[in-house]
This record gives sequence, structure tokens and C-alpha cells, in this order.
Amino acid sequence: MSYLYYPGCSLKSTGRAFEESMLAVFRALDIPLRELDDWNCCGATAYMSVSELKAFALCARNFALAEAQNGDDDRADIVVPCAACYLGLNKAKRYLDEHPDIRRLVDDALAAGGLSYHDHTFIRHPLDVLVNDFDPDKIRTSVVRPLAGLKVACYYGCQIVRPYADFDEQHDPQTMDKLMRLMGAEVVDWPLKTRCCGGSLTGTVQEVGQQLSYILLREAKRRGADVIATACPLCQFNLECYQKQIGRRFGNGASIPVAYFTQLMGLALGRSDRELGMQRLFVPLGFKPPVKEVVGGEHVSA
Amino acid sequence: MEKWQGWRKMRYEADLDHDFASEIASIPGGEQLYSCIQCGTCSGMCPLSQHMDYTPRQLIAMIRAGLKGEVLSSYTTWLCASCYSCTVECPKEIKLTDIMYAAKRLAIREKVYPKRFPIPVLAEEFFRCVESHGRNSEIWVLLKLFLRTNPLKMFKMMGLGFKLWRTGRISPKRERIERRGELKAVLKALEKEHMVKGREELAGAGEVGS
Amino acid sequence: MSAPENKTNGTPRVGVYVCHCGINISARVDITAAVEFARTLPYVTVATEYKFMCSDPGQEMIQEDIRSGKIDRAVVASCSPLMHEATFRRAITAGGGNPFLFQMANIREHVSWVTLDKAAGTEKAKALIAAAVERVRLHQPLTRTSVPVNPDVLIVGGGIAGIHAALTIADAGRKVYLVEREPTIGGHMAKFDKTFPTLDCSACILTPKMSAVRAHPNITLWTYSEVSGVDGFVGNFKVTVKRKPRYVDEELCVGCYECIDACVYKKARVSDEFNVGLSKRKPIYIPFPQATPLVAVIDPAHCSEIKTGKCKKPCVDACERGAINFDQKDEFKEIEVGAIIIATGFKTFDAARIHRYGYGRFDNVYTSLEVERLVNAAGPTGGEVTLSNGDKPKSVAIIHCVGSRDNRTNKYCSRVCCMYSLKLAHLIKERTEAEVYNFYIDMRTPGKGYEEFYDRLLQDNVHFIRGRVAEVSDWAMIPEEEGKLVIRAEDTLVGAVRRIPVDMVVLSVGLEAQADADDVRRLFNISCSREGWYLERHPKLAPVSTFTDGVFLAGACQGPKDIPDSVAQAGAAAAEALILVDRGKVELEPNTAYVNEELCSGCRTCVGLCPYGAVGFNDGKETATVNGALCKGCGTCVAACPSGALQQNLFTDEQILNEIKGVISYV
Amino acid sequence: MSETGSANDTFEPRIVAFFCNWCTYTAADLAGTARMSYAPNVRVVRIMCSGRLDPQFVLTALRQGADGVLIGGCHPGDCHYQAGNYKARRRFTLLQRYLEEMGIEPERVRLEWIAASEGDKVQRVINDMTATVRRLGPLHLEPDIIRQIDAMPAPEPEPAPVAQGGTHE
Repeated sequence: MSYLYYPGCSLKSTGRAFEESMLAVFRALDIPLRELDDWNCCGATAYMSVSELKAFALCARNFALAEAQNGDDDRADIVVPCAACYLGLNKAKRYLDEHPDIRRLVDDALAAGGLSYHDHTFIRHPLDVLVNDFDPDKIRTSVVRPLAGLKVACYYGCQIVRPYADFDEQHDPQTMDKLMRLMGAEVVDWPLKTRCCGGSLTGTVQEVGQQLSYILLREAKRRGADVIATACPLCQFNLECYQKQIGRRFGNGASIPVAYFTQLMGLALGRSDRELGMQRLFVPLGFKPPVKEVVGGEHVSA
Repeated sequence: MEKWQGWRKMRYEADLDHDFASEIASIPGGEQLYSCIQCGTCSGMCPLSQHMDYTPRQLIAMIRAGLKGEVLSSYTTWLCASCYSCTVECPKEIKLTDIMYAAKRLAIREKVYPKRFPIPVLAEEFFRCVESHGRNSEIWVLLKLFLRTNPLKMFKMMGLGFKLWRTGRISPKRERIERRGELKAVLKALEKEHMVKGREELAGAGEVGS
Repeated sequence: MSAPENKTNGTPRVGVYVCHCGINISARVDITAAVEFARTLPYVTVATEYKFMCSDPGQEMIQEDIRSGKIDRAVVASCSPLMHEATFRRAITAGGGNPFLFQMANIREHVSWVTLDKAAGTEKAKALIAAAVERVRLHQPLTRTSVPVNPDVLIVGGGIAGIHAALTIADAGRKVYLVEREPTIGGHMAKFDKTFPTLDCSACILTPKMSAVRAHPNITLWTYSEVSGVDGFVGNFKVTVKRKPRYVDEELCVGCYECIDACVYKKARVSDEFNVGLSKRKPIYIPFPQATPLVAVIDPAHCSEIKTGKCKKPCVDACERGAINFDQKDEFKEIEVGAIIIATGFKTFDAARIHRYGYGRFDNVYTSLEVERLVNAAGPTGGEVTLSNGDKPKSVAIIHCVGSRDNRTNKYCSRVCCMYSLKLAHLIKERTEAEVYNFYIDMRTPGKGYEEFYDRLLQDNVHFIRGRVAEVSDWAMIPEEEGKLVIRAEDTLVGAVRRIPVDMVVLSVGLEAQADADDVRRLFNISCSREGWYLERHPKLAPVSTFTDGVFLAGACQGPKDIPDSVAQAGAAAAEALILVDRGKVELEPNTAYVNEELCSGCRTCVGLCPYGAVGFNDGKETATVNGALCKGCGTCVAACPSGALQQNLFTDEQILNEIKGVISYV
Repeated sequence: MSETGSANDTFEPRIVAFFCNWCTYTAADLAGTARMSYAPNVRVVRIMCSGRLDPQFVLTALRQGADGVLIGGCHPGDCHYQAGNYKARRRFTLLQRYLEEMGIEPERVRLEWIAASEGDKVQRVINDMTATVRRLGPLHLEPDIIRQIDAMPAPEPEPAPVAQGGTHE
């Protein structure tokens, strides 16, 4: 099975390390992935506050492109790492499906651009693909440097599991936990897995947004986590990049490494720090997984 | 505590907008509005309600009562981070997040959102950027945002900006798609005056007040 | 086809009576137009209207027209025949006519209540009236046959409803079979400590009734038993009851507990159903000290003798009366009864389904039923309300509507939770002096003395917060919350979200239909509502009857109910059953099948079809035969008859074909 | 045949329904008490059990001018008379073949299981059926088809039944 890859704007800038590490992980597991040609913004949150209809059209264009690029395959699976994009595209797909009025307008609009959408597109999050499409043993056997002794707080954020929790349990999601355990890490039990990190408020109304991030950081530390694993560029940015300001605002006890779950997986799969964009982290992970076995140079090229 | 400014809490029927509720209920996702039992689950779930001028539950009550002015000029909708906690837990399956969006769109269209409040401004800038380039370039959007709301903030953020630049997480380069003409054509087709004949009656779909 | 020569004297004279039903019908049907139309129909000699045809004056109109010879048969266009057919048939009989020369046109349930446009409603009403007229003119005068009623009554379920119904009927001198699935009767009420709003001790009012059941000469009590088969019909049901083996002889056991003390399992290890898992019992046990019958029972899933066959069986030696008997097998009892009362009760909502309330994740989150046992002096803690670590709670939150009023679980209000939550609030405060917080959506206290009880709690300064709890969590925002369960909810009356740290959380779970409600429904051939509650024949006028004659409902199996309502309904069901059995006979609807021997080709197509064996074959005459006593009037054989020799009274081919013609060819 | 496909918005189809007394007829009553409004095009004939449905009833309805026929019975396993609805289903399948031979669109005749509690299903099915038949347009039976139907063995004039069950005076 081959997948198309929709980066979304953030994975090309603040979330670059997510893109780098996810591609590395997919390479390590030989999962073919092709970037969607000329993809456009998903019309998430901010855009949708101005025009929902156009937001849907933006998504629909991506669907049309995907189906075109996929040729006559009966389904185009788009892997969407960014939570906001994942939700935006998913929502558009559903609304186009459930509201014929919207569908008609959007179809007309696509036609105006010489495009068409045939409901063959499926929106998949990397967590979904890695856990539900692949044999865990195959992944386990690819682990060359188990994350032994690393305590991870798995943070899913909101928009991956809500409101469309179709690939994981909504209140207590498990896919990332599974992956982290497969990597040999220890998953700490914490109740804030899906609590909001503040979203774009951390930048706009900082005193409000950053407090939400603070709650997460502090609780993760309390539960004895060494690192918070995230699955969303905005969550990662909020939880990591504002730690200084958060410390100043709400007192310390809030400094903890925040990495993408794909970065942690990459480490276990023996990819190099550079390949995984570790150097882009503000708060260094400060953990080196011990080598499990002697492996060919191309594995531990770090 | 705000000091008393001689306001009156009395609401005369004549002051209320009795079509407001049905206007909101008519948007996709607004269907369930009328079944609200005011249980407050939404407000309790909401991680931001503590910072809102009206809790989500109150907002629903105000929409149904027709307090259009207060709803559209409130901070509540803009503080919604769309985490969908309310939507998934509402016992009556009211899609509050979608209703918040609907209110935001109305507020922007009618230019009644709180002035100099960064969130709606961000929304507008983000929208413009994507309209013309097909993608979002964070740095430019943020620049515009600070200029329009609080230029001083820019200096506050410089340290962070520098660090992001050093770690290669932002660049001044404009992100844009190849076939911008194609995208423009698509988006234009959704503006009423350019709509395919006979579609005007659908123009309401997915848009409040458009 | 041409109208046949009619067998009543002269040509049929049809009277059509259109009912306004207040404005229920007239709002959507132009009554005058309908009457005018009826006048134009063949054989119609009288067509008129009235506000309420079912009222005495309305019925009198029909009777008068019969007496004066204006009509010999009638069509009433009003509500559903399931509602008033019996009423009007009686009226016609009283007027000297034959009750079966009558047909109803359902222009309320099927027209005025479901049609928005009055013009369209009027047209549809006309069509239905035409159909009724076309049909009724072919009706034959019929007489009912009646069959004797077996005077005994079966009651399924030994909760308070079943117990009360059993005692009522038994006291009236009728024989009752009371069948209970559990080893003891008593149901949920036996688990409660106090009852609202009077706070009288549940056991004190229930256990006397339980022993009365045991002692009553007219009651045969079969616990640990289930109905496995039901056959027959009103007045003459044949029921099979499966008695599960208790491995203890009910006649010999005196409930002395010796066997239990002697059991090889010195420590009790099995989760105790009666204490909803809050305590342990042994494989051989007596559910609780007032269990009725007070007889030990062995749970085969855990008894080592039954599992391995290698037990020393000290229980056997311990029993002086030799009551223990491992050879017991399922025993099937065949009984015949005239009436059946179903009182199978409810189950409570599974709190674990609502993840955010933490049931099963946090030690000190309990369901209301568990707390009923905790506050019960005879319960696992002897009436002490304690936390998992044995301490007394200093603060307790009671969350209402758990699983109720929620589209994702149960849409309905469970009706008893507000009151029992108030009761528990009172008892908890009484036992622990803790701060008690009630979180409610709407406080529902309709009932005698209920609002007064609420007021009393308000006086007791129990806290009431109007808001549905969003989450029960274990992470602290401030030092005061450390190590506590934190309730997050909007105080909707203040308009602010509150975080309240508590030691203990009580989930007021709603009521649900029994898990096997659907199987039981099939067994007794009755209907369920969407939610699985048994469907009463009419929500107002036949609240304890079902669509199956002779089968009645009592208690919460029909919908959430508190004890007073369950008992009242049980009394009503008992009365209905008594009316039936005391009448001594049931008149059968004469809609049975019959054979026209001249036409019967003897093809035997019909013979195999009848599920009741009513259709036989006369080898001498080479024709099919129908035993009217066995025939239930489904008409399946009639539809199958290739030669039209089989017909069904009230549903002959002609009558139906005429009805079809009438419903389609006039309007 | 009939003007298939020709979407006909002004055409008001007339549909005859045969509802069994215990489930579907009761459900229709429930829809009434719950005030669930639906299309006025369906007119109900009550039979005790869907097992009583003689295929001839359906043909006669169409012959008499109905544009469609709806049959409602208890869900499989719920029949008040144990198995009448299974018999109905068997006859319905045969009938469907016969209708096709006669060139009558099968959608015009529909069998639905509707339980006593499913008032909302009555509403849904009736609206849906009305829309379907409206789309199909009025039913026109060719003369030879009409001859076929009329040729079917019509029951003889009612004879006096033997005195069993219900007896005649």
C-alpha cells in the first residue's frame, strides 16, 4: 500500500523536525510515501473563522489533486501529520459527504478550476497508519536502539481524536502509547493526553494560552516523565518554545523536553539525530538510547 | 471589578433579534441548537471558559434569546481554541465548536468583533495570506498581526524569533503554491456574484449571513 | 365484483358517523365535507357527525338509528379501532344490532394527527370512509364463542412489584405461581437501606411481605427459576418453567449456615452479587439473612466438587438433614395459567461507559447502588460509609443523571435518581457529617412529600450545584486539591466553572431495561419500546395491559418507576388479572377461519401452514377442516387456499377486496 | 407500462398499504399519537397478520388504480402468530417476479418489517415510498395485463360458513 503525504504549512517551517523525523521513520520501515504535488493550505481554524465554504473548497482541491495524482487507484490515502490539517481535511470530507448543498457549491467551484473530487480520498494520521496498517512485530524487529529507561508522556492533543476519533479511543487514546512501548520506552500514566495545549492562543493571548501549556508541562513532570511526545506541530511548538516565558509567568517546574513521537521512534530505529531534526529542539532531549546490537554503519550513521 | 457604568440589565423583546437563533441553527452543525438543556457540560469541559466573558452555555442561551449584539461582540467565540471537548461531550449532540465558528464569521462579516483583539485580526491576515498564496507563511502573518494590534509585542517576540530562525524553524521566504490561478478560480466561484446560475439559493450553505 | 345478496334481512343499510374528536380530527379534516361524501356512497342510509362519538350521546345516536330501523350496520370514522372498536361494538349490541356489522375508519391516528394539509387530510379521510362502507356492507352477523379461563396466575419476577401482585391475587383466593430468576425474592428493594421520602427502613417494610409470600397457601414460589416456554392464549396459557439446580434440597434445608461454615473454602473469595461486589461470599451461600426462601445455594462456577469432583465435601457432612444433593439437574415444570403478570424489573446503567467520571479508574468513585449497600446496616461495612482506605469521607459529590438524558447513552430521564440522590445525600451526611455536593441538571421531585424532602435537604445545608459534571479527575491545580478527586462543573446558576475537591464520588446511575428484555419479550409475545421497556397497550387507558390479551405488566419493566408507583401498578395488574380469571371465560374474537367444503379441492396446501394445528383434513370427505377453538385468526391458511374455499370471518377475501376497491376507487 | 424516471413533482400517487394488526398498524397508531406528520398518499387496510396477504389483494389494488402497494408486518421472529410474516415474505418474493414479468417496476410494491414501537419508521417508510412512486409516475397497466389480473380466480360469492369459531346467527 502506498501513501500520499500532505505536509501542511507548519511542517515546512516551525514543524520541520516533524517532517524530517516522520519521513525518516517511514523510510526506516520502508513505507512508500509521495508528497502531494502543489498541495494548498487546509483552511484550518483561523481561515475557517472567516469562510467555512472556502475552507471546504481548499480541502476539496487537495482531495482532487490527491485523486488525480493517485491515477485510477480506487482510494487515495493521504497521510496528514499536522493535527489541525488532519481535522480540517477530515471535517471537510465529512461535510461534503453529509451536506449536499455544500457539496454542489464546492463541486461547481472545483469545476471552475478544472478539478473534480470523487470521494476516493481518505485522511490518515501517521499514528493511524503505523498502528493500524502495519504488523507491530515488523516494527518491533526494526528497533535497533530500544528507548530503555526513557519515561514518555504521550500527548495526543485535541484535534487528532476529537471530534472524529475514528482510529483511536477518544477519551483514552492508545496508538502512541503502543508505539512508544514497541520502541522500548516506558509510558507514564497521565490524564491530560487530549487536553488542549492552548492552540494559537499561546501566541495571540499569551497569558491565557500559555497557562494551558503550563498545566500540561507541570503535570507531565509530576507524573515523572522525562519527555513529552507530541503528534502535532502546534502542540510541540507551544509546549517547547514558550517554556522560558511560561516559567517566567507561572513559576518553574515547567521545563521538560518535548519531542515528536516520530523523533523518538527514529532514535529507536537507529536513525541519526540530524536525520530526525533533533538539533532543532530548544530543550535537548538529553537521552541516548544504548545500542542493542552491532549494526551496519548506514543504521547508526549518527 | 468593573465599576458601575449605569448599564441596564432589562431586556425588552423589542431589543432582541428573534431571527438570530434560526440563523445560527440553519448552519451545518447548528441543527441541534434548540435542544440545549443548559446543563453546562460544555462550559465544564472547556479549558478556556474560565477566561471567557460568557461561558459557552450562556452563549447558547443568549443566541436562543436573540442577544445578537452581545454574542457577536463577545470574547467567548474568539477564545475558543476549537479543541472540540464541548462538541464531543454535549448530551444533546450540539456542535458548539461549529456554532462558535458561525458566530465568528458573522462577527467578522459585520465587523463587530472586539477591536484590537489579536485573534480575529490573525484570522483575517491568515485568510488574506492563503487567498493570495495558497499557503500560510507564519512569519509574515505574525508581522501583520503585531503591526495591527500591538507593535511593541514584536520586540518581545524577537528573542523567540531569532531562536526559531537559528534552528531553521522559520524563514522569511514566502510559501506559495504553483497553480495559484487555479486556486483563485476555485475560491472565486464561491463568491455569490460569481456563483454558477441557480446556485444562489444555496449560498447560505456553510456560511452564516453570506 | 358484484355485491352479493346480503344475508341480513333486505339490503344493507349503513350508517356513517364522523367524529370531530373535539378538534383532534376536525382541525385537519373537513367533517361536513366528509359527511356529505358519505351520503353519496352506496347503501348509506344515514350519514352524520358528532363532537365525541365515543361519548354516551354519540353512542346513543347509533343505537337510536338501529332501533328505528334506519340502519342495520354502522361505520364510525374516528380514532383507531385498537382504541374504541370494543366501545362501539358494545353500543351496537345495546342498540339491538349485531356487534360485527360494524367497521371503523381510523381518521385520527392515520389522518388528522399525521397530515398537515387539511385538504389532503379530508381526501384521505373520505377514502378510508368509502373503504369502511364498501367493506361493512358485506359483513355477516357473527356470535362470539367463549372458552373457559384457567383460574391460576403466573407472575414473573419476585421484586416488590411481583411480590405485591402475588399477595394481592393470592389473598383474593386465586392460585399464584411466582417465578424468580435469583435464589431469593426481594429484587432491588431488598438491597436498599431506607426508602424516600419517608426514610422508613426498606427491609422493615419488605421482609414481612417476603415471608408472607413464602407462607401463603395460594402461592407456589419458584426461585432460581426461569420461564423457558410459553404456549396457548388468553385464559389458557401453557408455561414451562426451568428450575435451575441449587444442589441443596429446598424442602430439607433450614438455612442454618452449617454447610457454609464447613465449606473447604475457609475464606470467602467469590464476589457477592447481593452486595454488588463490595464483599465476598463462598461457593455455597445464602444471599442475605432475610433471603426468601432461606435456603443455601451452590454456585457451580466456583464449587470445587462441581468443577473437579474431587472435593472432600465437608458441607455434606455438616448438614444434619442431608439437604445437599450434587445430583440435582435442571427440572422443567409444566403449568397452565389463565393470566400472566410480567414484573421483571430493571438493571442499573453501567457507569464505566462514561470514562470521564472515572468509575473503575478511581477507587473512591462509587455507583449509587454500591452506596445503597454501604449505608445499609446489613451491608458489607455495617452501615459505615468509608473510603477504600477505611477513612470516613470529609466531602462527597453526588452526580445526577449518569447515563440519563444523554443522546449518547439513554435519552430518557430515569425518574428516580433525583429522589434517591437526595436520600443518599441525607444518609451520607447523617453517617459521616461530610460536606455533600449534589450536581444536577434539573431537580425533579414530583410526588407526594418529595418536594418537601428536597426542602428538608436544603435546610440540612447540603450543597446543590446546578450543572452537569464535566469531569472527575485526579490532577491538582492548587495545593488544596492534592490527593483528592476533583470535580469540574459549571455552576450554571452562578455562570462560573468550579473545581471542587472531594474524597468520594457517587454516580447516580439511571435505570435500564434488563439485558434479556428482548428474549423475554419474544417469549411472551409482547412489544418493547426503543429503549427495551415493555410496551403497554395504551399509555393512559391501558397502562398495565399489553397487546397480548392475558399478559399484564407491573413495575419497572414497563419504564423507570419508584417503589410507590411499582406497587400501585402491581395492584392494578393484579386487579386486571383477577377480572380475567374471575370472569371465568373469555369471549374470542370470531375472526376464525372456516372451510367451504363445496369449493375445497382437498389439495392440503393449508394443512401444514397452521402453527396451532387448527387446520386438519377429513379423509372421508377429502376436505380440509378448521378447529375454531384452536384457530387464532391470522388468516395465513386463507391466503394460501388456491380455490378460495378457506375464508376468515371478518376478513373474507370479498370483504378485503371490497375494502381495497373502496379505499382507492372513490377518491 | 409507466413513465419511468420522469420526475413528476405535481403527481400525487395513491398507495394502498396492508398493515398487520399487531406490529405495523400499531406503529402507525403510535406515529399518530406522536404527531409524526407524513405524506397523505398512503391508505391503510388492516389485516390481522401479514400472512393473510393474498397476492391477489396487491394486484387488485394496482388494478383498481393504486400506483403502489406497501406491505407491513412484524420483524422476523416477532410475528404475533409465530411465522405468518415468513409466509408473507415468501409470497412477496414470488409476487415480485410476477410483477416484473408484467412489466411493473418492483419498487412499486414494497415489504417492510415495522415493530409496534417504530412509529418513526412508519413515517420514514411512507415518505420514502411516496417519493419513490412519485418519481416512477402514475402506473399505467396495458389492457392485456388488466385482462390477466381480471382472469385470476375471483372468490365465489360468500357461502354460508360452517358453524365454527365465529358462527352466523
